[in-house]
Amino acid sequence: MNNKIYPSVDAAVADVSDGASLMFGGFGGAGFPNELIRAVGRKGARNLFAISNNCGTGEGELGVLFKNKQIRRVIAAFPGPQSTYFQQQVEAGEVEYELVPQGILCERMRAYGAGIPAFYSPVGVGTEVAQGKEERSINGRRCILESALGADFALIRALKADPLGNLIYRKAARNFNPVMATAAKVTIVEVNEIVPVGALDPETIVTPSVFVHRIVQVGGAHDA
Amino acid sequence: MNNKIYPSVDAAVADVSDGASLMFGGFGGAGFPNELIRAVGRKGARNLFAISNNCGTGEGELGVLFKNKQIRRVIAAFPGPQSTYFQQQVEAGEVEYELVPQGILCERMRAYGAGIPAFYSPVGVGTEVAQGKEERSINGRRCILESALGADFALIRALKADPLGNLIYRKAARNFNPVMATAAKVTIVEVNEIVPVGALDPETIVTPSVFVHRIVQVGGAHDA
Amino acid sequence: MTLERKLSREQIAERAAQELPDGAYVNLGWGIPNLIAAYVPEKAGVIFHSENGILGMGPRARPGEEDYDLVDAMKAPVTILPGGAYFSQVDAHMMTRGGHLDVAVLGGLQVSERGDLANWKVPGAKFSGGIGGAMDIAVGSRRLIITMEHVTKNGEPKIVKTCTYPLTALQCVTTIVTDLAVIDVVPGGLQLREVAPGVSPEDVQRVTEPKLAIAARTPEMRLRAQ
Amino acid sequence: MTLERKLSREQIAERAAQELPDGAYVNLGWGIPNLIAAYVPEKAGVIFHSENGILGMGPRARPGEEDYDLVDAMKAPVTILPGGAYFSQVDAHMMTRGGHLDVAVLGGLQVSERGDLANWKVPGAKFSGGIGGAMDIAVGSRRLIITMEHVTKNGEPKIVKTCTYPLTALQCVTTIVTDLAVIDVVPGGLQLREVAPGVSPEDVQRVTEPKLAIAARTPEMRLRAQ
Repeated sequence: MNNKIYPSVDAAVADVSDGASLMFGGFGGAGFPNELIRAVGRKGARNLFAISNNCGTGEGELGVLFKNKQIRRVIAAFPGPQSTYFQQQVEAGEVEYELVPQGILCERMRAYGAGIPAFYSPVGVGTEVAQGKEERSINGRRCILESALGADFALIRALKADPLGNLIYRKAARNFNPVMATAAKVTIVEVNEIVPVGALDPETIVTPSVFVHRIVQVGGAHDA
Repeated sequence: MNNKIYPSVDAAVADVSDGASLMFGGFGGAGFPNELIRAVGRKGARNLFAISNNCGTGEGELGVLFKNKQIRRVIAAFPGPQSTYFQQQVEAGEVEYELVPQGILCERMRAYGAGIPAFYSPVGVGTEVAQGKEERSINGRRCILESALGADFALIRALKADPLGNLIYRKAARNFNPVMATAAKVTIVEVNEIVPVGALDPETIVTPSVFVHRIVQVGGAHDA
Repeated sequence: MTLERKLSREQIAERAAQELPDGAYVNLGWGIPNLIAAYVPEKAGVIFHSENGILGMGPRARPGEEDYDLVDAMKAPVTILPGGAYFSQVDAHMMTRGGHLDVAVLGGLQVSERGDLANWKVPGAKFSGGIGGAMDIAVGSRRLIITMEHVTKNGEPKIVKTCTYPLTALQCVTTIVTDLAVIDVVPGGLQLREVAPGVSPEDVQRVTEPKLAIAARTPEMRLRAQ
Repeated sequence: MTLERKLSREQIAERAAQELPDGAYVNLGWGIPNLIAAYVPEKAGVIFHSENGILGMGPRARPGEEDYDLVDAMKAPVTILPGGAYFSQVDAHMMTRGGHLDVAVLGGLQVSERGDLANWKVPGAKFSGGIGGAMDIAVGSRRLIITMEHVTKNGEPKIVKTCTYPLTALQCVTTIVTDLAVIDVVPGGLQLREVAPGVSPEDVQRVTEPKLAIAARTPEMRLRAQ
C-alpha cells in the first residue's frame, strides 16, 4: 500500500519548487492550510503561481508568502481589504493578478477535476471579467467560455483523515478544500486528526481517498 | 413555511401531464423511485420524455411505463439487455431514443443544475455519439460540445428526508439521485423515512433541502 | 429636502425583508442586506444561504459562543439552524448560478433602467475587496433585490440610465429598495411601487436619472417604527 | 493450433492482475475484467472503483448476505472494504473522466494498432445493452488495459489495423492482455511483451492483423496454474 502519511508539513512540501502552481483552500478565516503555508514559507520556493479565494489577511494565511515575496502570479475572487502585502506588490508591479468571480473560480477547478477542458457560463458577460474571452449565445443567453483550472499542488485543510486519504471537514471550513483536492496533481492535506482505516463512515466521507496524496497531522484549526 | 410533504405518491405526481419530461433515478436495481413510477403509471400521462440510465427490467422499474406505452422519447446510457418493452417499441418506431455515455449523461444534468449551459468534453470523440455535435480542439485535445440537460420533474429515491427536504441515501442506491435532484423544475423524492427537522447531521446531508420540492414516505427500498 | 426624510439603513432592511416570501431560499449580501435577517420572523421559514457553504444559516453567534469554523461570507461568526446543511463552495455556487435561490438581496453602487447592476468596485479605486460571489449570485437568483441609499454622498443619482461603474451583471435586478422608494424593473423601464413615508413620487423622480412609470396613486411603505 | 493452447478467461484475468501496481485505484469492466479482483492479493492495497458510486469495493456478497442497495456496475451484490466510500454517479465519473484512476481494465471487441478501442456494440446488432460508463472510463483512465480472447469465435483477429466495430474511444488503450500474449501500444504501433506458455511470437503474429514489434527474446507469462 502507498503510504500517504508524512511526518511533517515540511516533508510534505519538500518538492514544491520555484515556479510551481499551488491552490490554497480556505475562506473567511476558516479552513486555511496555515501549517502547510508556513512550511512553503520556510521552504522558500519562489516565483509561485497561487490560486486562492483571497490573498492574505495581513501576515496571516497567504500573507506569509506575499510577505516573503514568494508569489509572482495570482488568481483570486476576493483578495480582500486586508491583503496588505499583496496590494503593495501589485502596485509595485511585482505581482500579476487575475480577478475571477468566486463561483467561476471553483467551477473551473471542478471542471479540471472532472476532465472537462472548458465550459460556457453566463457569469461576467458584459463585465470586465469577460475581456479577452470568447462570447457565444447559447439558447438565446449570452455566455463566455471559461477554461478548466488545475495546479501542481493543492494545499488544503480538513478535520479528519484516515491513512488512505478519506477526508471529512468541519462546518464552513469545508469551503474550497474539497474541490481543490480534485484539481491538483498532488493534493496535500493538513488535518487535526488521523483516524484508523474504517473509522470514517463510508456514507459521510466528503473527499474520497482517490483525490488525496499526502496527509500530515497538525494541531487544531485555529492555533497560531 | 412551505409544506413539502405529500400524503401519497399519487398526490405527488398529480400534475405530471402529457408531454412532460422526467428524470428517473436508479442504477443496477438500486435507488429506483419505483412507487413514484407506478404512480405515474396510474396517472396515465402519455407522450413522456424519459431521462434515465436504463430503460426497465422486464415489467420492473421503467418497464411499467414502457408497457403502458406512456413514453415517447428517451435519453439513456444503458437501456439494458432486459429492457424488453423499450426494445419492442423502438423496433416498432414508437419510441425515439438517444444513447449517451453514462458520465456525460450525469455531467449534462449537473451542468443544468449548476447554471452551465454547455461544456466541452473529450468523451465520445470519433464515435457515433459525436455525430451532429460541434467538435473543437482545446489545448490540443479533441472535444465535443455537450449541452445541459434538465427536466420538468425528477423522480428520485432516498433513504431519509426531513420535512425541509434534506436527504441522505443508502450505499450504492445513491447513484443518479442526487444529481437529478439538481436538474429539474420539480424534484419529487420517495423515502423510507421522514425524520424531524434537525435529526439529520448538517455535515452529512447529501442533498440539501433547496433541491427538493415534494417528499413522500413509502415502504422499504425493495418491496414489490 | 428628501435627504432629511430618508429612511435609516435598518428601515431599508426592514422594508426589503417584506419582499421575502415564506419558505424562500435567500442569499443576503454585504452591507444593508446583512441587516435584513433580523426583520424576518422565524415562523416565515425563510432559509438563508451563504456562498461559503451553509444553508439554514442562523443569527450571528453570541459573544463568547463564536466558532471560527462557522462564519458567513463576511467572515462573521454565525450559527446554523436545525435543518441546515454544510457543503462545499462549488455546491454553494451551484445553488446561486443554477437558479435554485428564490431571492438574493445585494447592495448596489448603481442600477440602470434596464436592471444592470454595478456593485463591486468604484471606478479608479486601486483595490476593491474583489468580486467575490456577487456576479454568480446576480446572474443566477430568480429574484434580485438591490438595497441602497437612493443617491450618493454627493447627492448624485445611483439609479441611472446607464451604469458608469464597473458592472456586476446585465439585466439582473428585479426590484430596488432605497431610503426613498421601492422600484420594480419591468419591461420597458422602471415602475415606482412605493414611496417612503412623507416622500412624494415627484421627490423620488427628482433624484432618479431615468424616467419612472408612476401610477395615479403610489402607496407609502409600511414600517414598524418611523 | 493456437486455439488449443489458449489460456482460460481466469488465466487472462490472473495475468492482467499482475499489471496492477500496489495501492492503485482501479476500475474493472464487464466480462474477463470482473474476474481480476480474485487474483489481487489483499496486501497489495489495490482500491477498486465502481462507476455507480463506490470506492473500496470488496468481493461479491456471500449467498444470504446480499444487500441489493450495494451492487456493482454489473448489478451484482458486492461488499465494501474498510476505508471505502459511497458517492454519486456524477462524482464517480469525475474520477473516471478526470484522470484520477490509475488503471482501468475493460473487455474488448477490437483494438487497433493505434490503441483505438471498440467494445460496446457488434455492428448490425439491434441492441447492445448500451454504452454505459465505458467511454468515460476509456477516455479518462491513466492506463487502460484491455482483456479479451485474441481472436473471435470464427478465428478472426480482434487486434486490427483499423476498428470496423463501433468505437468506444480513440487512442486510449495502453496494454492488451489476451489468451496468447501481452501487447503494449507504443508510439508507432504494437510491441509484443509476453507470450502465453508454449506460444511463439510467430503464433501471435499469425492471428494479429497489424505487424507486431518483436524483441530478440520474448518472455513467457508467469501464471500460478497452467
